[in-house]
Amino acid sequence: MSEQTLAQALNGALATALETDERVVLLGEDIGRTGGVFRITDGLRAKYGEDRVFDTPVAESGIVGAAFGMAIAGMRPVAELQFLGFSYPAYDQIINHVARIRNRSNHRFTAPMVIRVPYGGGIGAAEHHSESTEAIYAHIPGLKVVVPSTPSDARGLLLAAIEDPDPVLFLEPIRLYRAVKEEVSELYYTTEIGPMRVEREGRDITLISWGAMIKETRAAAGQLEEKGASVEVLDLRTLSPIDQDGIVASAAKTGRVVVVHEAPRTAGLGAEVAAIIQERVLYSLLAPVRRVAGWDTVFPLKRSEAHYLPSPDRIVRAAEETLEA
Amino acid sequence: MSEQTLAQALNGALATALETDERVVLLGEDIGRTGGVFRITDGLRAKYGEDRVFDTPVAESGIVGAAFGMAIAGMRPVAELQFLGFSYPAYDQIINHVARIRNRSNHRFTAPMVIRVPYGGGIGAAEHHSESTEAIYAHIPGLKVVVPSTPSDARGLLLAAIEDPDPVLFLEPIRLYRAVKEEVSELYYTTEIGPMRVEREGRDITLISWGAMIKETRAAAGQLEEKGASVEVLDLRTLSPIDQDGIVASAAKTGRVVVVHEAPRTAGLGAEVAAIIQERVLYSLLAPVRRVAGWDTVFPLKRSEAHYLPSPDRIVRAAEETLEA
Amino acid sequence: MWNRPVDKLIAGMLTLISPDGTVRDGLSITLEETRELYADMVEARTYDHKCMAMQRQGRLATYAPFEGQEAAQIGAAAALRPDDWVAATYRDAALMWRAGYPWALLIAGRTGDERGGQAPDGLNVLPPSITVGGHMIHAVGLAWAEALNGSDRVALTSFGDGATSEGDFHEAMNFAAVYTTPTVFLCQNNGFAISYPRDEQTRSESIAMKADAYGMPGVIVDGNDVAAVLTVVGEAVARARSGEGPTLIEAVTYRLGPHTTSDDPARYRDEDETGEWRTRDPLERVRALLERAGAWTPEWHAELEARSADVIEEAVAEAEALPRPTAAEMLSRMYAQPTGPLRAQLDEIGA
Amino acid sequence: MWNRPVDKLIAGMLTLISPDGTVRDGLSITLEETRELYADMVEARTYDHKCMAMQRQGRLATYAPFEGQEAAQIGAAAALRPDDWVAATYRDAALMWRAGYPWALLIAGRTGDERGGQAPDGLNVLPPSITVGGHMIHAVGLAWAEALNGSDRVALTSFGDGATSEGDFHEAMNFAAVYTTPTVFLCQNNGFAISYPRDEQTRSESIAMKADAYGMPGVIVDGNDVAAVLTVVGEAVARARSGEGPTLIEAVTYRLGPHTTSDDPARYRDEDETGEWRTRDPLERVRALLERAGAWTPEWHAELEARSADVIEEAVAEAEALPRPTAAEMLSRMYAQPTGPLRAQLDEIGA
Ligand SMILES: Cc1ncc(C[n+]2csc(CCOP(=O)(O)OP(=O)(O)O)c2C)c(N)n1
Ligand SMILES: Cc1ncc(C[n+]2csc(CCOP(=O)(O)OP(=O)(O)O)c2C)c(N)n1
Ligand SMILES: [Mg+2]
Ligand SMILES: [Mg+2]
Repeated sequence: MSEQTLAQALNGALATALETDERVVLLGEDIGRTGGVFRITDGLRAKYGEDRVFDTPVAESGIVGAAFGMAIAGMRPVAELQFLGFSYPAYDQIINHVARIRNRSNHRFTAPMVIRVPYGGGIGAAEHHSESTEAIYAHIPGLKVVVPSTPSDARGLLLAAIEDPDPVLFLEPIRLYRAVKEEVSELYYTTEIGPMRVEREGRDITLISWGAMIKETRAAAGQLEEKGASVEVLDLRTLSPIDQDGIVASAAKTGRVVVVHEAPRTAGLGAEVAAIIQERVLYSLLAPVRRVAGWDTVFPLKRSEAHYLPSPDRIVRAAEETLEA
Repeated sequence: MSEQTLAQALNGALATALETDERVVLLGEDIGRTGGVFRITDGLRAKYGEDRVFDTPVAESGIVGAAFGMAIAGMRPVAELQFLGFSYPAYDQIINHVARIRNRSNHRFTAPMVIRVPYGGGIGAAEHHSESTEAIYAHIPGLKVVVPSTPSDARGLLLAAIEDPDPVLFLEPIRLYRAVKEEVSELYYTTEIGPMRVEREGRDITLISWGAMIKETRAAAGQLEEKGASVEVLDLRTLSPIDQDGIVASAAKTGRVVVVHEAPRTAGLGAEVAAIIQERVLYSLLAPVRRVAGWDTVFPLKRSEAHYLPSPDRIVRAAEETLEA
Repeated sequence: MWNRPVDKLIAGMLTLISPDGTVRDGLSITLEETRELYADMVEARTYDHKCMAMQRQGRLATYAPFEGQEAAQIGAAAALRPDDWVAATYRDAALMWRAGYPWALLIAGRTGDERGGQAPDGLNVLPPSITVGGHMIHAVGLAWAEALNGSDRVALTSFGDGATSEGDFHEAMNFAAVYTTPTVFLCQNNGFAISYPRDEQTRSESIAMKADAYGMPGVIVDGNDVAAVLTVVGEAVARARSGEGPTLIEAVTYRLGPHTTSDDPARYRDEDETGEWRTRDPLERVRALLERAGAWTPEWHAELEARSADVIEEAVAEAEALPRPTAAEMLSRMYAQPTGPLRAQLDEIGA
Repeated sequence: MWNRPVDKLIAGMLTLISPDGTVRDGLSITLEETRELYADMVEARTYDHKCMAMQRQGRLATYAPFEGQEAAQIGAAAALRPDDWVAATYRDAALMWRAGYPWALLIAGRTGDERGGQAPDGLNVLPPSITVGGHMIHAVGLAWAEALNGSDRVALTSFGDGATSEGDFHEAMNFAAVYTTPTVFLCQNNGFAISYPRDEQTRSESIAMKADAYGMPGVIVDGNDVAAVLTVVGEAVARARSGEGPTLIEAVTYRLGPHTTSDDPARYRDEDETGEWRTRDPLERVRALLERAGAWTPEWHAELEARSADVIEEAVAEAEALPRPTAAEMLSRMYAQPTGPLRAQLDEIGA
């Protein structure tokens, strides 16, 4: 055990994977010499060699497509794309090829690979560097989508993703890379892909979130508890397959739900959460499931970021209205 | 007025646009010499010339990106992509460039362009030829998404899309191209982008759909009416911006809603419809909003198509359960 | 009209067997090998004609015929080892078959059954790519993995002239060269991408010369000459296998039939052009060569055709005997184990 | 270590002013023009240094410096007409400015304000592209539209060596050649894509030679020689303007600073290499030339620096005086008119 940031936990998980499974290789822009823009692969090329950790040309479709070929041939590639906003050139490879090979070959060929991508806003980054388009990936059959928000989940989920027989899009909340610290085991362990994590138990209202928004949600929960509400906080941590039963159980218990995400509200993943809840436990709902989300705009530049990102205040307000309904 | 199929109405709308607005140009794979795989542009190159209707190399990102440049320079390009499954190589251009130029230039540069794409299944087509990934486009701020299901809407919406100062993804339900006929005016008229169309009024239950699924939904409504239910059918026809008020008004009236779409259920646009309804009129709901959709699988090949596509039977069953709830 | 750039290309490209069956310097395959290649091409053509007929009868979904391209496909596949990787397209049934893929599965795929994509165990042939361009980089990844694992397997990817315009072609070529992967890029330049002629597709004089842009060797070969294709692909395979990296091969050929069964070539090309290319038929020149060498008789040919017809009929029967796929199978193919939402949906369909 | 391929390139490329300021055959600009180009480069460098400093003070978001690339950018922009189109990148502030884009707006963009992307009316310079590669095809579409409309405007797109690996580069080059659009492709090969050196990015000897793959002329030029860049881009612009189509230009240069303010070049390159390139400084050689011609004095230089500092300070003040953007503005920028859902959201924020 040692105290680690989320970034350190990811670096450690990659090191462990390289150490324990010789099929594992890493590839991506600048991940070798510099350890990547966020230094998540720092030191790995030096330690595991130039034939395990590859710097690549600036070509996202190529990175994903090449990793896909490697996966079919029996390796366990872990590709990094620099930001979620630069994953779109690879969208065709992901949706039309990576996610489908098992289906179109009737299980004969598979793509056990991971695509790691820093995502989300909050650091005043340049255009395209703050995207949260998880919904467009969670809609793709054949792909799994995972988002850790704690260092220990980061390690466990990343090792699980690398072990997984199917392709996993692994989203890493940029804002949390160095914002959270936690004791993390150095042993090999995995965290199951699928089940959400109950971040905090409560009776009156359920707040559901994932990624960096867990931070705002946690803060809002604190404020609400101070005002006397008993708040349950769920960290979905796997977005696909989504933990329908876990979500529904909590909604049935509290009858009041607020979903929080950074992505634009319309057709965001909050819609799926709301749809599932009303589908399965409509009659337990004491209030509408509310969505506190980004507005239906492009993620703005630094000076407008605060206008866009859900704040603890906005969450508290929505929760209070939900509690009063 | 003349009786026209949806395909003819689209062809006629393009001819009218070429005729009335010299800024209009068409580009896409095989749209010139052959009139496109579905012959929607048939005869237009012969009539309007090789400098208005362009065959292009096989390069979707190039087609959209070039059209985008033309739009910025003041033209009104109408690009065709051959199938929605081949739109993904252009996803980056659409989300990162086409949909954003107004925002990033603060209205100074704009992209008044249309991307026409045949979409949906039901004709036993090859892999990737039956996609319904409208949700991944409806989630993109800055883009509009339109889907006509009748010949007169096809003409009116396409002319509106070409006139629109913002980019429009125009989805054409393959299965309806030649399956419906209707009197269509040859005059220049537009159908407003945004408002849904009430296909049929009713009191007991609302069925919401779009594109080719309108056909199954209509059939289901017929069966339900025969059994004594008064059924309202909404054709969304614009998916982005979605007609929240129209949807909510109908849901408030009937208290029972079934959404029908071809796309996989999870994170499909049905989720957004359900989320909006429960958000705004939860207390009017007499039953959960149900989704009759594709399964969470890749759209299958011919022999399994019937397993996948929502059938009138499935819709009727869901509606009956909703009516009984 | 005649496709001008091809005209020019034909001058510079490698031909070993001329259209009239005369042999040029450098032909190094035996008569017996030539007879086998001929027999393979006859079998492939039988399949192609059968599929066209079946599609017209409504027994197959859309079909993309390869008539005219048999030499390019059979010659290329013949240069491979049985454990090499193949990533080919919707038009490459002959290539895939010669690489070991059963006709029955190819037909099953065309009936609209995902089980057609399930190559026999041990065979490294991917299901055909339906998207244009996306699969070339897969052959780079496959080859790269083999090289990293110290195997000497190579990966061959086949694609059309149209596919070279996709961004993915560029990225695949570049990655292959950057990482010196043992990949063979085989472009069957058949003159058209659906209706769009090669000379509009790109302004470069040849497709082979695009290899320069990646520091990779590019070779142009008469794609209707099975011996020349076998030789050129064989050399590229040998280079790849010995660690010298990728090669781009342009096999100049022609699609005699429509793009697919939904296509009408009269809209974009002249009968004359097609007729001209019929005089360059890849089977005919081998027949002429063999006949001159006393190794071809009408009886043998009839025998080949009869045997091929039987083989294909059997494959059709096998494909059509596949039980109707169930909905549960469809839902169970997405992941190694159905996920939560899929388990719920399996319940919903009562599986 | 020295970036080997560049070494080789330098031998073959056009230089008009040598690093020591001596003039080579073919220099055709006047002394006065040379002085103006020099003044522009001084102003640009002043901006660059100011932005680096401001970023360190937290007044700007990430900044991508162009120090070392002034000649490539100023030379290229100087070849344009005021109404030509420019589609450039995050590193092209000098180019955009010389093409007419106000410093104040460039700075506003870097403070994180979308209003920085709003070019003055009538100026055809797009906001800088932050994605690598995607903007080149826009210059093809822009140029194509102008040609179709019978105007003689051209479109110049600037990008880096790394960008040439993106599929979009390939599609843009191909479209430009296929439709003979008046587009000038300017690659500033500065040796690196972040940490990835040019000689790994692609195995072709030069980037300019990639033009062959599209049947397009490709030219290589000393990117640190403002006169050579002006000449070569000028020729390409003239070709484009007269309907002869696109050109690819590789300007060989070097980024003296970090990739961006978040980058640490020590991780991937040697001080020596950077030092070597400092001897090829684009300003220095022009200074030497002018000095030799008696057209440069320390006083004049000091005057230029002082004037530049004033101009940039003023631009900074203007950018920083922009009122804080409101949430309503953010929501109202997505469409010509806010859509239904956005109107509802505007209500929600109380706008
Ligand atoms: C990404 C993508 N875009 C478009 C299509 C539609 N399409 C199918 S085949 C084809 C032409 C391909 O031409 P070429 O690469 O020359 O191969 P050929 O069919 O001639 O063998 C097109 C455009 C597709 N399948 N995939
Ligand atoms: C599509 C995309 N992928 C990755 C990035 C991240 N990124 C920003 S700059 C850069 C390197 C670009 O190198 P080059 O084209 O040589 O331009 P330079 O920065 O050297 O001017 C990368 C990879 C991006 N902005 N866009
Ligand atoms: Mg072809
Ligand atoms: Mg560079």
